[in-house]
Amino acid sequence: MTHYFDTLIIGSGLAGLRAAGEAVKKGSVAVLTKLYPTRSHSGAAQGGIGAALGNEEPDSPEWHFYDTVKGGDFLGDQDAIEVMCEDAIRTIVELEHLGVPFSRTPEGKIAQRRFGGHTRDFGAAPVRRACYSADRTGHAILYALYEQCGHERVDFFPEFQALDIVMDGNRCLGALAVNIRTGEIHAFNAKATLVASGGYGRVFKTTSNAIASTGDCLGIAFNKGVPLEDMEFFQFHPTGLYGLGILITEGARGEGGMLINGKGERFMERYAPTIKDLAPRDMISRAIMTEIREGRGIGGRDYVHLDITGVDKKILNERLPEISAFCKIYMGIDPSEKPIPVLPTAHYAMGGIPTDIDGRVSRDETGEVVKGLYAAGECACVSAHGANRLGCNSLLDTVVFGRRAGMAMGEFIGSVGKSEIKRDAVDAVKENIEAVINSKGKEKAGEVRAEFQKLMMDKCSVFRNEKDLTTLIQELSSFKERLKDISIKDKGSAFNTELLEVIELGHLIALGEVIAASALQRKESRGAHAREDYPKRDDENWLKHTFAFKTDRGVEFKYKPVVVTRFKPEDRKY
Amino acid sequence: MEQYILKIKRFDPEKDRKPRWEKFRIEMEFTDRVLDGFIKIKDAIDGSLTFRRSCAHGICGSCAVKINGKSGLACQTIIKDVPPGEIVIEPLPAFPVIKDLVVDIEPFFGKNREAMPYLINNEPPPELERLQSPEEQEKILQSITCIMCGCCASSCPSYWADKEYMGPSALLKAYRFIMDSRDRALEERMNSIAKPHGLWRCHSIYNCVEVCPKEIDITSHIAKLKRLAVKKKLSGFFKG
Amino acid sequence: MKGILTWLFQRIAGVILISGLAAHFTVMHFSGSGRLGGFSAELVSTPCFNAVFLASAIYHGFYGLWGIAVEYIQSKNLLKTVQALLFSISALLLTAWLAA
Amino acid sequence: MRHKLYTGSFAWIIQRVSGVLLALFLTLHLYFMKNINGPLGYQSIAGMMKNPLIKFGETILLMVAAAHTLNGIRIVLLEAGAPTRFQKPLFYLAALGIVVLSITGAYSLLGGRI
Repeated sequence: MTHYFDTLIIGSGLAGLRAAGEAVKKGSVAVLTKLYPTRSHSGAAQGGIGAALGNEEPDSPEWHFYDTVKGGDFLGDQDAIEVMCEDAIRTIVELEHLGVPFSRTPEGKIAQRRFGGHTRDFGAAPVRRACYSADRTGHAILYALYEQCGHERVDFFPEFQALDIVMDGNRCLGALAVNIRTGEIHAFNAKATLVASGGYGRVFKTTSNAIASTGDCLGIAFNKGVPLEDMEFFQFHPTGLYGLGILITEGARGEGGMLINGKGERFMERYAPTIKDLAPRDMISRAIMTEIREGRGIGGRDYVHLDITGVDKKILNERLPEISAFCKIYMGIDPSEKPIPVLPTAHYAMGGIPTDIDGRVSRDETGEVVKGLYAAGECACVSAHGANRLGCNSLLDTVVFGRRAGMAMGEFIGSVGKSEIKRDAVDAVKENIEAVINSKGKEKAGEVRAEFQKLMMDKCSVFRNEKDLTTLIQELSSFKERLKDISIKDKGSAFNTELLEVIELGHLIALGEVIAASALQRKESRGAHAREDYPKRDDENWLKHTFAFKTDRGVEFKYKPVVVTRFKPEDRKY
Repeated sequence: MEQYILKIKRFDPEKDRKPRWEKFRIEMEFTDRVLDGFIKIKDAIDGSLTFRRSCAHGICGSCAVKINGKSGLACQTIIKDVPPGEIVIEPLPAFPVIKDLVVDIEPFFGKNREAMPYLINNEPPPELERLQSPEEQEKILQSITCIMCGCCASSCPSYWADKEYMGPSALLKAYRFIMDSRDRALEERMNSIAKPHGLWRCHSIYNCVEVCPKEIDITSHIAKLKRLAVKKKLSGFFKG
Repeated sequence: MKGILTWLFQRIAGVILISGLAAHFTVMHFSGSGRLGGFSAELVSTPCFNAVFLASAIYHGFYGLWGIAVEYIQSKNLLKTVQALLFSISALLLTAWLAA
Repeated sequence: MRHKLYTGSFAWIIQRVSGVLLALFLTLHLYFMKNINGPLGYQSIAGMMKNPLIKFGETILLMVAAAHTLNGIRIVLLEAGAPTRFQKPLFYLAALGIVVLSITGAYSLLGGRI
């Protein structure tokens, strides 16, 4: 089936929905999602969305700007960060007017709480900046945006999985997607296409990400010659539920929780004396791993405790009900009485499809744009987060840059004619599917995936070194072979999730390779990228963005300078 | 590791004329989720087993199925909480089955849209946020946690019988906006729910409350709407 | 807004029936003297009591059946027919009794 | 496998079934009472009432009416704002009431007087 729309949006998380709400003012909009819009992993965001409203104590967008730059270890592009932090207040007010049920102060204003790395007076002390709706902030915003979109006549295509982004030279024509329910391939012609497909935490074994977070569109774009920026930077959230990786929000520490090692010490006092347990995530994750490596895990084992027993029960019930429920359901622990066992969990990709501040996708390191292709949200890299994202900045990123991309697309569609996807693009996708269905190989997708994820976790997570990364890259090439050798049992066309999982696995392995190669070439430690063999940050050689390109010779790199406007790189101490 | 038997009701629209039962023997940890069982089966035994899943920790609402006769999230049902023996898994009742455990959830979403699920306030917005006291927010606090998994509707006898009944989640959605102090569309919303296939088909059976994975007290929210409707009607009478 | 008053009357009729039935049963069946507590045979047989009691019973019963019909009958035409039938029977019963 | 039967749905089934039975009885009752002077005649009806089978039927009727009434009160209370945590206790209370009423009623109808 063939569709024609002015704007096509792949992904229905916060970025996609916010863009849809904007683009629909200028033309027809289709939103594709491989789940249902309300099932997006944006809904799992717990802690908050950052904005210097100053509702609880004095705050300023400038401090927010500084914190974000410093939190990102000075790799973030400061023009983008400034846009994000300056626009934050307007964004929150707009969301509130759309109906987001933010938690309130006694005067009825939006309540705010402390979050990692957010400080007043340029690092003096933690500040209350995260606006929240208990510990379901993402869920609250996702529903408000979805419901408004439904109201605005955006056309939703739930359970449509994108299989290809169609390019004609330097112009994007739209995308091909499979209607999961029937197996039919649909061609979506669009003047402007937004990739808002979210993260790819599933490259790692332990992750807070959804099973659906497989980075399909990044894999597709990379195949189409679009570079991927800063892929070595993958954030590990310090407090994932031990064994499961389920996120325990930073808000738990914002409300007074603290991390405790096997000796009963509040060890963050040693690593970040000023803001302790509210240090940025990369630092805390490294601190936890260091404690465990040096034998100070709980009982000498591989986890530490997040202790929120000191937090008032009333506050737990009001502001952290969801995580209390997780702990009870999955660990059998009442967090008001017992500490929670936690371990860093793969959480957020700072890297992704390079874009400018209006979501236009860059074709190369010079900033040349791909006509009609846009990206926003976790899959994009505007580089507002640099080498490490601060908590509660991701929701802000999605809404701010989602809106900007929506506006840019609204303008762009007036300047171009209808696109027409050619028949052979559809045939190529069908051939790929046939190849998977007809494969007589002996590998099972589940086994390959599990081994791949474990390998990535072992060799390329919180700490990295040359030896591990080199082995990893070698082993990954064998995974590409094994991928071709996977056969599936389900040969049908209706709801063939087995087939789609193989396709997703292909993207995951491709992304794993880019992550590993990017990590190997960056010979310094910055933000979430910690090299044991290069433990220092090296601004002289590495204050630049990595652009990974797919070539016949494998992944190759080019570099783009970091935009530094206001804050010169300085030592990152808390 | 313990052996468990998952007895799953399967249906392949391209092969089967009617659903069939299949038993899978798998090793599971005491602390595993039922969803982990599905994934184990799909990865190691039968890749064609089809089910929805995404977040795996009870926030996305994808994996609702009937487990031992009770609608619930597969990712939030821990093996140790299920009585020992066979675990019987079926697709959610009340929805047409597409394949295996996947049901057509589209009508369910459609019914939610009947309740006009978006904030309506045409007054000029203030420069900053609209104020809302914590007490005012308290009223909607439970209702905003709904994840639209469909467990409530699928276990409601009224919903089973009446194909046009809006169902518990749509009524809860209406409640969420009616009780929001910022909303200004009480009249329209009341019209959208106070109708033969709306509010009055709730008979306070409480099945929705029994199964709601978010532990929302749905029935009492609906009862509040009934009382509000009566109050509004009667006050309308007395005003003329 | 539809169905608010009919729904409310169902509850009110129910409550009337409870007290009415209590009187009916106690006086007619349980009390040999035709008097028990505050109820008396005279009260129970006044035309007003009878009319309210009868109307409530018929309303409560037939509204209940009407509701069941709404839930279980999928066909719009059949539903209309059944509802018309229920309405006619209840109207017939009520008029026949009130006329006497 | 059918859906698990919770207290609430059990109560609802009782309410439905008893409601239909009562509506049926009401219609027949009103019809026969109206035609009491007709072909059947008062005497034959009065005679019929002494039949033990009819006595038994009346006892059943009493039980059905008691069930419908007491559970009806429960529903009215809950819809009027009684908290959800009372829904099961209220049902147990109603069930107790049904049993008590049935026993006393049966004793009075089948045996002597209270």
